[in-house]
Amino acid sequence: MTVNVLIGGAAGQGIDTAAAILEKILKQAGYHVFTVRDFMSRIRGGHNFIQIRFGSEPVHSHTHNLDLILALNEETISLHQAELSDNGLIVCDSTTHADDSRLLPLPLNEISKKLGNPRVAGSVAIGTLMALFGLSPELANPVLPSFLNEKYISINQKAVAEGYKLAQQRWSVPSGSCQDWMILSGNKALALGALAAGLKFYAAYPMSPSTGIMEYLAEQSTHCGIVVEQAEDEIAAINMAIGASFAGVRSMTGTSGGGFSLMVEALGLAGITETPLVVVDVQRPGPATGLPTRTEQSDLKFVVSASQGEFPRLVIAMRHHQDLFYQTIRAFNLAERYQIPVILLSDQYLADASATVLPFSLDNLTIETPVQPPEDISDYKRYQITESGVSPRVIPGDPRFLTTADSDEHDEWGRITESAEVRNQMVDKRMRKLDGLKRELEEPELIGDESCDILLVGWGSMYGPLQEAVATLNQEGQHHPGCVSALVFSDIFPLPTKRLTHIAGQARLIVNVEQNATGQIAGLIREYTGLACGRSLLKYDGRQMTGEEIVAGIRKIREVAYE
Amino acid sequence: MTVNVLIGGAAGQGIDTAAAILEKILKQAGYHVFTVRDFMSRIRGGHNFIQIRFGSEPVHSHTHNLDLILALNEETISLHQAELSDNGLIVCDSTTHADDSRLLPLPLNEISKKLGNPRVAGSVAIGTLMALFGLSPELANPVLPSFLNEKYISINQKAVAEGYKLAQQRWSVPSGSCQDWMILSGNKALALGALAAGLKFYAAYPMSPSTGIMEYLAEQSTHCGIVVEQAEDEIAAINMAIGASFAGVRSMTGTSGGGFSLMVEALGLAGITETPLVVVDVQRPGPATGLPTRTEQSDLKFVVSASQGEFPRLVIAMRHHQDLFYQTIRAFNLAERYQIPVILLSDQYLADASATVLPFSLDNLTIETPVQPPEDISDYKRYQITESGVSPRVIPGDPRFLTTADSDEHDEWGRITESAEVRNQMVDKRMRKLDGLKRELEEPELIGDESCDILLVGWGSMYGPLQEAVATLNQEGQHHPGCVSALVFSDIFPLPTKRLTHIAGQARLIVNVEQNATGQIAGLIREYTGLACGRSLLKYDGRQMTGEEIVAGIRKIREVAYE
Amino acid sequence: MNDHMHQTQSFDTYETAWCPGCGNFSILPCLQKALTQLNLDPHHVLMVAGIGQAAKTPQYISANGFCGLHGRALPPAIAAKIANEKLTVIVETGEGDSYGEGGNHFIHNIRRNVDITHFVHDNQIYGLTKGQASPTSEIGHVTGVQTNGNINQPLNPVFLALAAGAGFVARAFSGDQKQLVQIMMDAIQYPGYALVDILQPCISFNKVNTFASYKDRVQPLTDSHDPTDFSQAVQAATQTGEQIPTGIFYRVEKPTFHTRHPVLADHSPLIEQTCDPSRIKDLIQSFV
Amino acid sequence: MNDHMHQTQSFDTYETAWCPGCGNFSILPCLQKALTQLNLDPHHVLMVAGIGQAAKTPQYISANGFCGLHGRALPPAIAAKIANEKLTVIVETGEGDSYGEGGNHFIHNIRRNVDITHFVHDNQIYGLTKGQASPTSEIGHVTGVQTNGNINQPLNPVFLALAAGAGFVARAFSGDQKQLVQIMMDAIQYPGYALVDILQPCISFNKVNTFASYKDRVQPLTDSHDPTDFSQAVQAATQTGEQIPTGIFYRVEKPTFHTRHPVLADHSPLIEQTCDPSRIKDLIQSFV
Ligand SMILES: Cc1ncc(C[n+]2csc(CCOP(=O)(O)OP(=O)(O)O)c2C)c(N)n1
Ligand SMILES: Cc1ncc(C[n+]2csc(CCOP(=O)(O)OP(=O)(O)O)c2C)c(N)n1
Ligand code: SF4
Ligand code: SF4
Ligand SMILES: [Mg+2]
Ligand SMILES: [Mg+2]
Repeated sequence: MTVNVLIGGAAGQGIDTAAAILEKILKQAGYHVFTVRDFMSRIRGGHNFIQIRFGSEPVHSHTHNLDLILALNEETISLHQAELSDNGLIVCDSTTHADDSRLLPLPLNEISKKLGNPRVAGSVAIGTLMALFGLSPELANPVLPSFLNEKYISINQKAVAEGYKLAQQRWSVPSGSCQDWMILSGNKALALGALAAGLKFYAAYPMSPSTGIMEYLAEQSTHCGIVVEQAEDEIAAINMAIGASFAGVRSMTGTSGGGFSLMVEALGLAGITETPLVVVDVQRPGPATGLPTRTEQSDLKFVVSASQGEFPRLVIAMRHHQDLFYQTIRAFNLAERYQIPVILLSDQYLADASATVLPFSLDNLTIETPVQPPEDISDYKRYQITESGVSPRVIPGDPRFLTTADSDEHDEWGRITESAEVRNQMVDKRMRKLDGLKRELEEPELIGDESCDILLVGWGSMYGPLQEAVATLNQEGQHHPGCVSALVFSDIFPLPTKRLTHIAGQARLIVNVEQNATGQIAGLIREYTGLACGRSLLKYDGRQMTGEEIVAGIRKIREVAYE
Repeated sequence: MTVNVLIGGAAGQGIDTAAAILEKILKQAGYHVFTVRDFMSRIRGGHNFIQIRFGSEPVHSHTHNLDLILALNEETISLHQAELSDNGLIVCDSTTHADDSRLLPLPLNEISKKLGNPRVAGSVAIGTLMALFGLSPELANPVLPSFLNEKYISINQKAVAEGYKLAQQRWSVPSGSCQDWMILSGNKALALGALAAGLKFYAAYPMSPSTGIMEYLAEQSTHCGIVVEQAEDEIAAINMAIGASFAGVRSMTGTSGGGFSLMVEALGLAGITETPLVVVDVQRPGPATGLPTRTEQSDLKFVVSASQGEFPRLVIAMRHHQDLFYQTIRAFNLAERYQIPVILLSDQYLADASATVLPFSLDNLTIETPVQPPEDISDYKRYQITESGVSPRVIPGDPRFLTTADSDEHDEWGRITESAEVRNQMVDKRMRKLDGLKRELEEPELIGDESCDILLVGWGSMYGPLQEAVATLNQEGQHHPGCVSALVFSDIFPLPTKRLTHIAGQARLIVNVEQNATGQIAGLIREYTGLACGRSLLKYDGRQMTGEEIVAGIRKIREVAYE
Repeated sequence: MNDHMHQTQSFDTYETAWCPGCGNFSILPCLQKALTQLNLDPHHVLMVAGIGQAAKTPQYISANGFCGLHGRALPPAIAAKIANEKLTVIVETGEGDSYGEGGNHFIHNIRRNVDITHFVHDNQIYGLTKGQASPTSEIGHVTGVQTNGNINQPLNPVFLALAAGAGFVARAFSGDQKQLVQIMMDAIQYPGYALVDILQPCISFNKVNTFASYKDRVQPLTDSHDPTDFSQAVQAATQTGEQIPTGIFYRVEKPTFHTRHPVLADHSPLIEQTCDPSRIKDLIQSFV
Repeated sequence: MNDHMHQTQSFDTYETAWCPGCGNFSILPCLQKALTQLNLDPHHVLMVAGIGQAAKTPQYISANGFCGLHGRALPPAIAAKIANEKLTVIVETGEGDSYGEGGNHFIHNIRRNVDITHFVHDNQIYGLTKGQASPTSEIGHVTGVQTNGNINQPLNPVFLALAAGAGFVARAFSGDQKQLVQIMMDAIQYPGYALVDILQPCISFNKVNTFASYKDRVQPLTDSHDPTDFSQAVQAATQTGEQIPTGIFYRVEKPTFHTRHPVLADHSPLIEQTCDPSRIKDLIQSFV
């Protein structure tokens, strides 16, 4: 059982802090939590909302079936009351006008004014919600200090306590066991992964929804001894990251699609100079500026073939908060092992979503270092032709050898060449790195059974909704006609095809489920396996598909296919 | 019968002018001519060469089987003598040292010094070549003035006359009928197409091998009343072109892959603002700086999916000089008709190659103008939802209506929106333009018979070599096992699939023939038709495949397949 | 209700998405006033911007508008003016847009001197992306990214424009509307590229450069300032200390792009010129 | 034959692809001399460039080298210095690269003041692409693209650098090797971003700014020039007319990026710092 809470208000009303406090309290109470954020591209006003869903079992995504609405303005009610279950509640201030029998008007503002600060109304409401969920009021005390300026802590504690008195327990949700888990946003999980991987240099230009990565890294700059530099533009950002990596420190840049567009040329620079590089694209709807604060998965085809010419690259799509941490670490190691650019595809949905996860483990953490030339050689070749395609990488400053990189085609020593023969050798050498890379690709995760009638394929953040959808669809039993499984890709380019072709061989229909308009993974699958997705479920309005939407879509497809 | 002449020397020795004069003389003599240029990325020194091939029948591409070498330095001989036919000739200065029985040492330098200018040695050699080919010496007189500064004309005329005396006729090639045809480079053919299409504004940043387009347009700037502006970078270039187009004049930008990389973001700007735009990418080998003065076809996949988000675009690959003119005109009209960006893919091979073509015709030339809103409407919607997806386009300055464009998602009036409903409508509207566009795609040209055993597929500049290869391969007869046809795409994205699937259905094997390392069109074909290319002929050393290389490759494949 | 910007009769303004109290609210009516007082027709005005809070201005006034990419306001603006010189082209956008992402276009379009006007809402912060340092943020300014304080020297846009060769360079303050309207009118009327850097408080993210701090420090240039004297302009531009001079630092006429360009000077606007097909035929013939 | 740049003992130079007679040939040995006289180790020197004729310099001298993208020399250069301050980082590239395509990095890296040296071979033309106008080409300069003569005002790099806040700004001439070596040494030793704009004849494509025309006009700054006086620097930089002053226009120390950065100041080079895993564990714990 999960409970789904929506907190809505105008930008600037502080719903973000209220949500951050509440989700942490819920986690401290042991619940699994998944929070999604829906912001407008403005600083004040407009309508923003946050949905916090919690329960005793893992929660993978959001849903539109609301149990409780905390409305900081009237618009929140009119926009969302239709999604509220019949026995749901709308918590709002007593002055709120709304025609809904589920309204629970409370003196939130009055209390906060009495306490001496009208801005603590949110905390009053948090107290009320805690009461409604039957949580112990003490749970708030250790949480508040992490989100509030010291001087405001005690007044907010009082506010919570006052709010607690306003209501009685209404829901009783069995507790989970997440007290000792983490709760954090996707952007922070990724940033943490980079730090764990030994990141030393991050250059970026602010761009929603990627800025959170830069902000978190900057916050930890002195704690971890890393340099975070705001570049004058994204071209500078990626070229800086390449320069730092060339000079021997782990480096990364991050942006959204528009900034990635400006990084395209330098991606090829990393390719031809064989400089390890990690680039994050936190996707949002395009084209161009598009919908800056919303979500989409429409950069896949773009990033797999971005930049002139041909060179190996790895693209990893982030499915959930675990990926955001562990795949980021892996990205740094693969970038180093193959001396290639690795692109991490995240999106606004994941970036701004917070989730409860088991504390990240550093136990199996290894950090690869550049392959070195043999000790005894005298003639060091940075771009030595090797069977693996990977050549020794000496860092400038090494007293044994000098090292030269060039964006022009070059010979084994890194000197410019126009020789057709050397050109062939160099292209082949670089491309050979794909052989090794392909061998260590991770196959997509299977949700459901290997044998299924309908195989859903998705990638990245579609993981959570697909997880929910498969569970619902197979309530009717896995092994009846029209039963469903899903494959969700994280390693996505080069496309790992083994598990897909194996399972697809037995399925009657493949349906790609994507947050874009053209069905991009279906195209990749067709190209690299010949398999055709017979149907698609696509969404591109900037709002992430829910499990229920997938369920409804698949039921319709099933009706037609199995009528 | 064709004769194949190579002129070689160091950069700065003037082989370019000599070749330009010679090819024009040959055309004036009635021959079909095809000239290719092989330059190093340096201004002086190194080794450059030009190959002029001519004959009585149309010549579509180059070949490595040389009949005559004009060597302005010794390196030319050592590098190319192996390609010279046994009864070929090496024309060189008397002082040249080389061990080759085919040497024809002549006092080129001595004569030019005697004439008073050591730089006319090339013209002396031209005279000699004219004699060897049995051309009338008068043919040079009308040609020289177009390539030389007035004060040097007469001395060069004398030089040609002197050179003429040095040799006797050796080849007798039946004449063609090209006296009244044009001979021009690919870059100029494209520029001419743009001018014919009504180009008014061209912004670009110099980049080999695209600079010739800008230079020719600049040269004609006052003649045709157009503005050619050198931008500070490629980002500025494309954003200028978009601004000019928005303001109502036909505009274009051009570059090579590296510059295109910087234009990627603005491609999406044209997409979402629905501003007509023509962008030329004259391809060269990548990644990054790569081989700046050489050829490749490795930007196809890049340009078909460049830029974040999704929007319709058209990609046209240039097959030959006719395409460079007529497809450019068509590109402007389709850009206007669908209000989309159109990308023209050329490459260094075509850009620098000169060819004889029938004079371009302006007879069927139409120039589309923006669709206008109905006269009687009062509420003008720039982005009106229409069935075709195309909306009326008013130009700023129109006293009836104001017009607003935004890179953010917008409503029918061009105002920023975050509405999910409007977002869906707008994506759908834009994407609907593809329906119309797809209906007017041109199918690939078929070389050979519809029924074939082996179907070669190529695109763009692979046309000439494929034309030659199919002719040679089918000398053995079209209808025997292993007979070959070729499909060569010009409209390439969206991929026209009708003719391909029709012919492929009957072929035993499809072989993609491309100037790149990864077989890019094979990927597109697989994705959009499911057809797999069983074999590939790929080259990526910066030098264009010849017909013979294709023939050899196909023969090998045939041996294996039909042993 | 006409909320769709089809008002071709007058420069109406529309509902904005700015924060209540933002300095942008003072600038928009000044623009409206300047345009109205200059008797321009809305349909002959093209407002161009990149992306940012200030860059939304073209969405809020009834004129033609083009909001392009972040940092890329100037290239389409000058190209539109080249295409059709009858348009009054005004770029109105943020300082991050103009000097940060768009810095290269800034210096090179000063070189071109196309007759456009460039109003920069300089709030010394990235507003729309929630408060990172901008090219004009002061040393030590703490933000969510500059967590230990900005360590990069701020640009001085007025001085930079002078050094790059601009013929009209001014600074204004959103809080002095009278001066701002006048400078805006002068800038629009100036034949060539005109820069007005407008100090604009961002109440949401810039707690350092507040309305009060500007108000206390801005100081209009006195009558003794001779805007045709380059060295006076440089001196005023490099003035450091408590006072921030405002006004027109420099104004001299220089040949514009249009007057220097053989196809544009003394000709009808490019959009009205047509190339006779016979000229194309000549070119075709030249290759025969 | 050691043609592979593994000479870690001395700054050897290699065969070039430049045109015989090119001004670049005078600059390369000056660089070699400056590096040698400064007693630097080749393996501690990193030469960085973009793309162009001048940008091939790192290919021609035995040191570490990074030739990146056209216009993008500065970003990797400053990042390499941030990564490892033990490296002497020298950017050596063309003026098209530095001020044209790379103009935005130019002004913003002056703001950062990372301790690198920037030598610009300023031949007032795009050499490698065969002779188009560059940001410093003069008005009226006719080229294959500027067929009616360049109409965009040239940039004055020295003045621009001063206006953007550079602490070391110099101009030199490839034909005055003695002065050039000395300026190069001073620039490399200057703690912070140092710009040297080096006038360099391009014999193949620039027939306007020839060796002779430079030779006649360059004029070393006299001893009376005080390089710590900003207004003198501005005055020298804006000097118009027949003479082109050369020398160090301005030299004052300013806090560098490294001295201002909490992670870099008074610490070992970034590349030698390691983050204890316990610190990551702390962060993980902070989310529990
Ligand atoms: C290529 C690209 N990079 C980054 C962004 C994100 N972005 C939007 S506005 C902005 C900064 C705005 O600052 P400024 O120009 O000063 O305007 P303000 O909001 O302060 O008025 C940024 C970084 C973007 N839209 N596109
Ligand atoms: C993105 C990109 N645009 C354009 C080019 C082509 N290009 C190479 S060098 C160059 C200009 C070089 O001029 P400059 O920097 O002054 O160097 P020079 O050759 O004069 O020494 C250009 C435009 C390129 N390599 N990459
Ligand atoms: S964020 Fe700042 S600049 Fe933007 S609208 Fe709000 S106050 Fe104004
Ligand atoms: S083109 Fe000019 S700059 Fe380049 S090498 Fe030749 S002379 Fe030197
Ligand atoms: Mg700002
Ligand atoms: Mg130059």
